[in-house]
Amino acid sequence: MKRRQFLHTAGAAALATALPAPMLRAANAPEDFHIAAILAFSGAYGLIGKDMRLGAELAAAQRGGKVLGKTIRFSWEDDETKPQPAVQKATRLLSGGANMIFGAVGSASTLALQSLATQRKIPQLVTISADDVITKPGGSRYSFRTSNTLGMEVKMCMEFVKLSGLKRIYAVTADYQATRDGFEQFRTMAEAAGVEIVGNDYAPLGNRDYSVIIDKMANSDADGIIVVATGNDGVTFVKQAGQVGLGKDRTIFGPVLQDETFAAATGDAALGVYSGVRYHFSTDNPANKAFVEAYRAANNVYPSSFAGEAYDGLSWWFDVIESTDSWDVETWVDAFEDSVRENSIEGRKEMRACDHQATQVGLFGKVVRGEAPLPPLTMQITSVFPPEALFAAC
Amino acid sequence: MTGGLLRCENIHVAYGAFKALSGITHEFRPGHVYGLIGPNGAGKTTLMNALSGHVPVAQGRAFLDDRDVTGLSIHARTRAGLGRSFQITKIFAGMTVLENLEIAAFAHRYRVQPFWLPAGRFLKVREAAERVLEQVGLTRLAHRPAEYLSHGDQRALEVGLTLLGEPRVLLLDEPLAGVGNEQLERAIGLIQRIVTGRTVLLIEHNMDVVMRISHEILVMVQGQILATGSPEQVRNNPAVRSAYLGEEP
Amino acid sequence: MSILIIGLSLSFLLFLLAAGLTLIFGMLGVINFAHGALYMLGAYICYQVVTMTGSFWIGLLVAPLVVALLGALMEMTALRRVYDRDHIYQLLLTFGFILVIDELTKVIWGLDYKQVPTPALFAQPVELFGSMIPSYRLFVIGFGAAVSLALFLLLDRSKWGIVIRAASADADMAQALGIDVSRVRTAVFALGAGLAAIGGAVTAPLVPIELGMGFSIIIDCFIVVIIGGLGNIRGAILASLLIGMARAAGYTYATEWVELITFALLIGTLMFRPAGLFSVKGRTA
Amino acid sequence: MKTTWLGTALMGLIVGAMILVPFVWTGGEAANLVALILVWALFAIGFDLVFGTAGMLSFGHAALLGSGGYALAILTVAHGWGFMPALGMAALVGAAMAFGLSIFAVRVSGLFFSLLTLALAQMIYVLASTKLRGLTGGLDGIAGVPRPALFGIDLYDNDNFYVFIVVVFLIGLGLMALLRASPFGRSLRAVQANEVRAAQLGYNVQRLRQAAFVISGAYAGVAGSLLASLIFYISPQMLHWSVSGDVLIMTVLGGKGTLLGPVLGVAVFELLKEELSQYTQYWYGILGAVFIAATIFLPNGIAGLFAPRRDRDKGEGR
Repeated sequence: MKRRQFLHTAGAAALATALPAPMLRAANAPEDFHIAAILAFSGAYGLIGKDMRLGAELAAAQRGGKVLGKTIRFSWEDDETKPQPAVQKATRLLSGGANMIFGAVGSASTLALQSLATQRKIPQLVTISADDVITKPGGSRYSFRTSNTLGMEVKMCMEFVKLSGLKRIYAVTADYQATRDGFEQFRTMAEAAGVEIVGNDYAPLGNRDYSVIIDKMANSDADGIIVVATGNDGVTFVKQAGQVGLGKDRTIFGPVLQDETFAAATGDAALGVYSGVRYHFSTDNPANKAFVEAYRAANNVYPSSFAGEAYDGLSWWFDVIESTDSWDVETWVDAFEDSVRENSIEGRKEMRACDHQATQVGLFGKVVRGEAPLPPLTMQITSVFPPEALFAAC
Repeated sequence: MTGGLLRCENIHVAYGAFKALSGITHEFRPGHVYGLIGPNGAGKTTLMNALSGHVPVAQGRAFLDDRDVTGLSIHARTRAGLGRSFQITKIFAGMTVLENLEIAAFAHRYRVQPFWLPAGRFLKVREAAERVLEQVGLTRLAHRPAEYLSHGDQRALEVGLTLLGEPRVLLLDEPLAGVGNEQLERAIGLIQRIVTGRTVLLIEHNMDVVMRISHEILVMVQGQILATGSPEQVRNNPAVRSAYLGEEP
Repeated sequence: MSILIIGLSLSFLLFLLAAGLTLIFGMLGVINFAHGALYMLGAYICYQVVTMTGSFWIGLLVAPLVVALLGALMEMTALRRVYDRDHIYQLLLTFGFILVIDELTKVIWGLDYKQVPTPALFAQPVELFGSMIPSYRLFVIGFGAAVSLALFLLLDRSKWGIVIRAASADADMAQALGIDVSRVRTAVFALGAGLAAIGGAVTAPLVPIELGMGFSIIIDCFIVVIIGGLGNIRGAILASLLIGMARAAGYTYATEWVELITFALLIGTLMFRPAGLFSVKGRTA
Repeated sequence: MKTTWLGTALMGLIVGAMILVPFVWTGGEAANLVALILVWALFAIGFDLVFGTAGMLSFGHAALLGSGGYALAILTVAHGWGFMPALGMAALVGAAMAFGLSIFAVRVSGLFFSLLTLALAQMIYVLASTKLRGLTGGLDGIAGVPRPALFGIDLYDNDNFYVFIVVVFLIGLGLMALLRASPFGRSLRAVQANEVRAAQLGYNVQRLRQAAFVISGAYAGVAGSLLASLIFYISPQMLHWSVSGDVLIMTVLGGKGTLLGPVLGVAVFELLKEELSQYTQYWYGILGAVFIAATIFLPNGIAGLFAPRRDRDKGEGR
């Protein structure tokens, strides 16, 4: 018993001394360009964070790992796709002198980080979250998005409907504010264009069974099916639709329904499905060719849209702050506000001062079989829509 | 302390199809100890449960000083003046003997439990608890955790908890079970003392003890009262003799 | 009519997901929060086998076996030590296992999404009552019915079932009768884990396989178990049918209310029949 | 379980030392972490009044935390209320939500209570993320939750806001200490120790449980408000059942039924997460292994280390 008592006492004492100790960890005053990269590295979105990291690290490596003469240092943090850890970890890094926030993946985390960035007057770069409210006129001065918005992707869907001559659309929409807004936007545009919406079902977010909805679609006279749902929900829908061959005589499409990553999760059912594409490695321009080559050399795979968008956004951002030759945050923000990137890997991008959203072309494509070294299911870009068609003036 | 007249009118209790009590009618008067005897399963504990509110009554009424208590909840019956101890010891483990008694005292004194002062500041409650502590002879064990008490002492604590509610009617379910011989006399003395001004119903298997301390005996068999009377009368009742000697396993 | 078929398939899928949870709860009194994680593991193992052998059916066989072994290991190394404590400690242990299993899955299979194609035998839809029904759904109905029947026979009719029920009703008494209670418990936990993996393997061709999938089903499983009556296999079957049919109707007429319909059923049950809609007093299987 | 006088003092010292760290180590980093710990600790000590003291395992406390957070966020952001009145209102909303849940939940006991609270809270989560999106902002949540303006001090500075949180925490802790030592607190312990006996002594068991749940709701409401204010943001994530699971784990890890145990549990939980995730990418699994080991070997949690021997020999199997 004595030994046990001793162990208990020792344990208690160790605890007493250990508790405050980690908090006293010295913060090494950073003599570098420190990026608080708050992404998802676990759970369903973990692969997005992983790919973004590869793209971002390449963007840094390609400029010798330095910006403004200082080493670029990333702190990669997993937010578990939840706002509280995102803010907590970002706060720690900002207290340690981080120069900017990169992230997050989920829109809720991104919005939470946006509040923090505004409060701390620290720039935030978003290259994935597509929720329209992230960049709105009169929004945060310190947040920028270089990637697509859901709104522009919905517009692409409408352009696609017109191009392919679809007349009657059945919709399935994730029951979530951003996607509901997306569907409403689509409905308004469709009505204006004389396209009939023959049905719409709001499926719960994270829905795992679409069979009843698919049955309703199959029994309708719709010639097109729009899926206003992202990630898992979209994949699940397409997979289950494939089991009744819904796509045989109807065109399935959606704003962010498929890319190589999601197609790999869907399987052959994805073949022939159309989707908006945020970035694609097949885009034919010198900047992209160089990026794809470097990325493949480093990682032995084609870059996903997550990797491409992360690379593109960060490269642009680095170039802009390099050009200011200043360590003043306000100078960076002012410079980025009117920045135009002629040679982005996705073509020309232009940052709008009014809402901090980069205007850009929109890619639309369909899933086809790929020959090695392409992935077995790959996107074939079928349309490229100009920015004028996708962005309303703000 | 006045009153304490308990009246049962035709009480029935059923567990599904099984009739645990069928038609119990009796009047229990203050100052008397009533011994409930009968074979296992006769319905003695069920009668106590019906009176204290632990099992629902299918039919019939119970009155405490002419107040109908049949529909009341357990705690409301306690407040109406009905105290109860249990066959299986129910004390508050993890607390000392004194704390146990204080909890009982607080329950009796406050409808809304005070939350603005530490419990130790209520001196009147402490005094009340200490009085009962002495009454049940546990003073020397006051600060012992209740679960470490001997069986006999735990039975005494049970009775003490019940006493702090200042009940007019006391239902004691085998308060002497498992009490060693050396403590038995003390326990009997306790029961004989507390009956003053109260009505006591007692379930006890030790026939010598029941016969000694009861003023009236109720013999229960199969959910009914087979016979009542003074210990002497009951002892000589032929029906009881046959029920007991013939059927007792 | 097609709604009935789809409703049935929803029901049996739900039952396959929840059966293991019900079993472990009913027989061991343990709320296994790691049930979702074991389900996910079943799907991943099925994927692995399909990738290696090309056969879904081998996957459906292997996944439960592997996960049952893992379940036995969990029971023997950890759970067994806390049976004599409050339920909360068992619950906490299984909570810890969620994290460990999730991490293992991530280490072994990485972050990428995986997929299992619909088995060729059931890849083509069939026309029933004027609707195209995925034949895999019909398989789910048949398979679910078979598993529920097997479980019923095993627990209610077989000698083994009597032993399990004796051990769960009164461990001391069972021990005295010569039943090795601790082995029975290990076996029950392994069986429950295996059932979770069957759920995962059967679901694999229907959804993307990813690291969050375990988390998403656990509430559904709880709902089935509560409505069915805690630990009651027959109740779980009926509850699955009730929820499955209600959901099928919900998807048909009011899709966006489907989740709330389920909760309404649940809360109604708990309010008016807290022991479960289909509980039979004194029966655990 | 009771800790010894010395054990309580030692635990108090540890908590005190933790609270002092950010005053020594300024700059916002330590302040933010300890603030987070204190806010969660406030939530946990409120939770433990229901769980450790009254003996009811609530699996719906996320709903109370979240409703408090939303009350503050909605009142300040959408209706222009001041912070302090909104904080008071959040406590009331938390309590009212608890009262609402309790109407349903105290009808059942034991495991059913856990499951019913889980189900009700999860329904509130679903409602807040979908049907009530007009009020709650749906899954996107509400950004820009403010901090109080007091005496002209800039509470947007984490070091200053930290002082505010310490004050609220100490008030909450003091009140809880009083509550637990009061006849009311004792009556709750009596209900947990022996429900039948407590009722027989004249306690209205249901009413007492309801009262504990409501008080716990007020604590959760305040904690939720402070959490939303600390991270400037609230989303339905705060209502998710995994939050109820987290607070349960923290409380058991720290030692249920003790005043300071839950505080230590929260601290260890958050620090483990924070530290492990910086050193290894496998932190998630290691955390799980730690829980498993702690559950097996520390039945009375961390507070058990400070308890007299007889109390710690075995987990309190109820």
